[in-house]
Amino acid sequence: MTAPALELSGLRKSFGATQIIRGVDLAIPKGERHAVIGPNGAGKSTLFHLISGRYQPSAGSVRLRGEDITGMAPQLINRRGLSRSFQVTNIFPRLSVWENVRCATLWAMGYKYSFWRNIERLADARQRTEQILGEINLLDRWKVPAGVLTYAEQRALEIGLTIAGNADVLLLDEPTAGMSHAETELVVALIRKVSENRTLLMIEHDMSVVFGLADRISVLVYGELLATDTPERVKANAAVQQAYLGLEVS
Amino acid sequence: MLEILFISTLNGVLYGMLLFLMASGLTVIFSMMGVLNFAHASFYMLGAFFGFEISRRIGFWPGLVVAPLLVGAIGMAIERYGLRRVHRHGHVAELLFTFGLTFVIQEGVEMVWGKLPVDYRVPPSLDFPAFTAFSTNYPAFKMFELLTAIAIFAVLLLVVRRTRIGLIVQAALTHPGMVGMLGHNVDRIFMLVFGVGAGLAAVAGVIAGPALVTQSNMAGLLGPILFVVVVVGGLGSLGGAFLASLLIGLLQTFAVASNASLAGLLGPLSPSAKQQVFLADIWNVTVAQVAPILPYLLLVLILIFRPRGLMGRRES
Amino acid sequence: MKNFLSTFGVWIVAAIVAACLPQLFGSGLALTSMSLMGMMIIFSLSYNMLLGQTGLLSFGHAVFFGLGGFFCVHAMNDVAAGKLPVPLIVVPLAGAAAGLVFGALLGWVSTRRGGTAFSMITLGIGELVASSALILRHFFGGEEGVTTNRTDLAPLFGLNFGPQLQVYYLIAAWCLVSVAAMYALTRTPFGRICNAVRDNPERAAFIGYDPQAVRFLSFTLSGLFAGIAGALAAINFEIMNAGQLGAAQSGAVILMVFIGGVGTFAGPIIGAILVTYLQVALSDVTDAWQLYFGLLFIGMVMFVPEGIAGLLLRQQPLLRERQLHRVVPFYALALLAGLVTIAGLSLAIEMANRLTAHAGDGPKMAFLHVPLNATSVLPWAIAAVLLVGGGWLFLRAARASRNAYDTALAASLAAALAHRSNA
Amino acid sequence: MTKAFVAGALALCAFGATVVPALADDTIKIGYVDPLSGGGASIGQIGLNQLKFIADDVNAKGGVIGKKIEVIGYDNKLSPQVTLVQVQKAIDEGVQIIVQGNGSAVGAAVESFVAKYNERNPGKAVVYLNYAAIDPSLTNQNCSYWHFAWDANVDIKLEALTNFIKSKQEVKKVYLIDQDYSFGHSVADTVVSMLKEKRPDIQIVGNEFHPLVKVTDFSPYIAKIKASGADTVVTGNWGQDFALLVKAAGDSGLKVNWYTFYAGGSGGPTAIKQANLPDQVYQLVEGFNNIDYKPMQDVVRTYIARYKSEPIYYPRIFNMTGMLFKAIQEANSADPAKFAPKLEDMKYATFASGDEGFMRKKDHQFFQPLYMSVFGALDAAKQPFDEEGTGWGWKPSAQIAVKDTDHPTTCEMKRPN
Repeated sequence: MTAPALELSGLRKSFGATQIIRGVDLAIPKGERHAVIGPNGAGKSTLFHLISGRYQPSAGSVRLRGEDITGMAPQLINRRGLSRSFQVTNIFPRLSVWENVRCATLWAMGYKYSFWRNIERLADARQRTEQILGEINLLDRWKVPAGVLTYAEQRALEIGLTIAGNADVLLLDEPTAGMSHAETELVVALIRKVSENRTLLMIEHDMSVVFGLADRISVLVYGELLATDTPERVKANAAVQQAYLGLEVS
Repeated sequence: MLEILFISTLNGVLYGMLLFLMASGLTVIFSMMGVLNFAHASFYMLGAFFGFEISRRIGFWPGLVVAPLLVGAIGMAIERYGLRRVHRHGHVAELLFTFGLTFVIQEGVEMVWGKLPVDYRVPPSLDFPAFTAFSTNYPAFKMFELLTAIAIFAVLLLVVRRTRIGLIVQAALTHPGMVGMLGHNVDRIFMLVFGVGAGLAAVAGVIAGPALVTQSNMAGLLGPILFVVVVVGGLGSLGGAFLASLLIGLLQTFAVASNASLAGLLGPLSPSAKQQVFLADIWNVTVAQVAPILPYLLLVLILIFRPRGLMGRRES
Repeated sequence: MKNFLSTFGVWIVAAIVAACLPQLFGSGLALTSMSLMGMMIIFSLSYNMLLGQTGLLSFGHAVFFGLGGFFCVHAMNDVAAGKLPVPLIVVPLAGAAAGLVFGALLGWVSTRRGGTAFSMITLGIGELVASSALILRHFFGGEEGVTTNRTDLAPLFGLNFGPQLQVYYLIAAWCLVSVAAMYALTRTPFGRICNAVRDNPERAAFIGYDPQAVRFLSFTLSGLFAGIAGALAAINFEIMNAGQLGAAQSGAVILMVFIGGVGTFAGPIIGAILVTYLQVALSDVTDAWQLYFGLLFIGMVMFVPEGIAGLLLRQQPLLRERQLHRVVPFYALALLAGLVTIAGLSLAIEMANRLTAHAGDGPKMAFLHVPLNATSVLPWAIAAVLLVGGGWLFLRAARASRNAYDTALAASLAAALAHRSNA
Repeated sequence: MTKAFVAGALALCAFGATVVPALADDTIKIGYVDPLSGGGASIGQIGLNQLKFIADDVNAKGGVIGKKIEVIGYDNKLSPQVTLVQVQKAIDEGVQIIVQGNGSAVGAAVESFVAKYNERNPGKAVVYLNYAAIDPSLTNQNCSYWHFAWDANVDIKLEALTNFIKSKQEVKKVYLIDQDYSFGHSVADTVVSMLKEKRPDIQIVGNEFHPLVKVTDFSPYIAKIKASGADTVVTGNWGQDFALLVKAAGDSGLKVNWYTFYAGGSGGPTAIKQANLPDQVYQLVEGFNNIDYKPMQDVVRTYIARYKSEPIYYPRIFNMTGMLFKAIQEANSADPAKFAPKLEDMKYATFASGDEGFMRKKDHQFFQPLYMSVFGALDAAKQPFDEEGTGWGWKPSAQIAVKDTDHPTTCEMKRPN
């Protein structure tokens, strides 16, 4: 049997005396679209930070396709094929849209720190950049500095940066947050398209998005996984309803 | 042995407090506005010259009050009409603005007071030895310096910890932006902070002027030692700056007292002088010789191994 | 052919201009100044690799300039002493190597962090190296520094590089090569990633790049070019001393880069030329030049923070859409008013200077060759009127220029849109 | 209103452009290359003032060989590199006599530049007159035909100093404290070796170096001097490093004799007075105001009356210009190639006392009587000049005859054919 694409075991994180993540076990098989839901402050973003290397776990381990990546630096994890987006837009504001995406393609294309190649002559990077700009619908904005894009455009660029490196495990942190209904639909279609043949782990608040996209759903409450199951069963799970609805109402 | 220990400690503390006196204003500005104020030493110099001018007309004590107020007012004016404009272009621009200011202030001082040192004297009321230890005199003026430094530290600490303004400023330290949203006039706070910082520099100038040399190049000669104090202490920490001043004072004083060198330490292992003619210099340097540059070494080491500084709460 | 020209045309033109300059400015001073500008162009571009490209504010960049120079001087002396057949023209490689090695060494220490921590580490390292240079007297030659004689090296094609003209060509050649190399570097994957790290180091890590490694590489390469600049200084002056790696030199390069403009490749070049010119010329006109320098600098930071190159760049869309005529009269007016203000200001400064710093020379003086008496009221009144009137006019003209610029820009954008829809 | 003034300003500019400064061939241009701005200017400006003072005086009397003397200041910001640019500028403007003094680094740069320039540009000789750079290398291994030095170099000064100490039996324990750079090291090394030879009974109880202008608090150094039991301190310190050193000594009550070279530099007298160390600080100089020699004192009075705010001057600049003008007259030419030979071996009655000195041909070093002076309260009748308004002044302690300043040179001078 092949190892899961992503496997968390006994993952914990505390800041001082406060425990934010209290022992998370989760295995995501290759090719699955997996959503993490949960109330505000449940620790969803912290969980992403632990997986992607932004924070060091206090205990437990993270495995990527069976390889232990616990506590590795973000760039090392990224080079192993795990890419993530951010809840708060995190792009290169003074670079043009084109350069933003192209930069994100470079490492995976093998250009690394190359300081002897003319970047304009790298046909493969150009094609890949064009393709991604097409996918995220920003082709006609390629010249504009990323800092002056509209919010929705920046969110699209954020996804573009995440997928540009061709990682096979994608972590998307609230990709549709703050978007109008129409914009959300576009993004969902985009996510559906880019996550084909990839493993996707996403945090999402919009339940229609979650139930429309996810193969399985995990519910994170107070740093613990309450349930991990198919959308239908999670919907029916009493504990989830209790915790979730209780919190939502109060 | 005891004598060296005692005298070195005492000298170290005195020097450390002089450093804190000079650096306190810089700490205040650096911590609260994030501005690397290169003109700090220039305000210090202005303080010394204003103090000199007032002390020879009216007296030292009025100078100690009036000169810092004047320099503080100049500082506020500079913040209001210059620095504030530059603020939105970022910290590099602010820093370069203060850098340009140093030229202007120096040239201005040269025009008014000339380029030669002025005869800025210790006030007669403090011109006597306070006590004698191991047949070395300790002048009363140095004790006054020490007490002023401690008083400034205490007052600043009280203001920051106990008053409303202090609380706002402290909040601005960790959550800049938030304070503005809460309806406080951040502009006015910054202007005040810059004025206070400049005024503190002037206090140091008024007091250090008679003890050191009051001359139009005194700002330049001070060098970046005060930045060392602020960074080693930790950004945003008055206590850290205080501690760093003491540490640097003691480090330097004890280093001067030592005659150790690599050659002396390793003795027979030394490479033959002929073989290693370039290394010979390193080999024979004594700790005392390099004492005044040790703070810079400390700065580099601290930033590598503990970038928060001694007592800082966040990375600079 | 067209492709070739569009790639190399600029460089060919630059080479021709550099070759012809001595025909226009042939005096000894002009040649020395242009040589100085050549090395400073390399130095400030190398600094902009840090500040402009990678977002690293270093306070100790002169360390590499100085070390490059010292290694070059020693290399020259060794080559001359050993009668080695190494021509002078390749000796700057010694400086480059020194800059590279020390860039790597000190970069390893200082680039672990960006931001203020980096700045402060470079400040500390700068002080340490400058102080050590006085202590390590054998290598750095103590206070006098190390001297050399460039004509002692083997001549190349009959050139012994004694005359300043030959040195100028040597420096110009190295300058062109270095500028081209640094320009090429901005157009590589590494160059782009430097920009990414400047904008957002954290995000750079999440696209696979180690920000620390990027900073380190940038620092090291920038050390290499600073080393070349220092080596050229050593060849030009035939002397190297500890002052060259001190804070003054580090400060000068920050000024050049900032005045020229951090955001563009051409900015540091403009800054290097302008500041070097001012350094050479201003002290002849007035000995209060530091005051003017400080005021110029404050003015630049306050009113033109994007630097001269940035200011020019802003006119580009107007130029392209032929809207420049809308703003030029306002610019001319502002310039005129500015000059009047400066005249008033400097008249006041010079008279004050005469009465204070030069009291021994008496109150009779000349300003712009006009004789006057600094103690009489009239020149002071004129100065005040020029200053206040010019200043008032300047502020108005500046505001009008800004408005005119905005309208013209809007017009250009509209024109550009119209072109596109037509096409 | 504004328009009128704009027009006025324009008219002024236009007027200025038409008045081209009259270029006259009948002047002898002296290019003074020293710091005229920034920190170093406090000393650089004094030399320029003095040269202008001398030039005005000479011009009033009709100039030299019928030509007026024109002194042009070039600001070198105390940097050797800037100096070379300024020397180039001066040469472009027709200067063939370069005067420089402050900083041995600058001196070395000028000396080597002028030598190379003359070699590479035959027929346009430029001469470098050095009034203050005293590193021995300038007149030893790096000596040049085109360089003349009027200040006694470090070796000569120390020869004189140790000859003076030789006779002072009360000196038993000597402490050396110097700035950590080549000048400081020359002072320390030479004093140690010369004393060993001349007064082997003297103990060197300390030999300290501290970084150049980096020390703010000298108390720890004073504590060390005190602990060593020294009765005499020899220091080459100047500027702030000297002032802070004696102030710290005064504060802690250290009672020793100080032998110095630059205590009289700007700020030094003020510091000694503030430290209250009367008759304890000695300075080795080639002349000072209170030497009882009327011609010198008359000139000094006129000078001080003109430069009230900076009444300091260098006697050696009077020697230098006096000898320069004499050489020009003897050669009847202002061309350095012609008058330089006249300077060699020239004998000259020194400005400070009228006693004779000479320019040694072998290394172009001027030898002159030196004086040990001591700083303290003055005898108003005989000693009219105080320093920096302190009420104290330099008083004679001893004259060191020319023969006691003799020091051999290793110079092997390349002479033009």
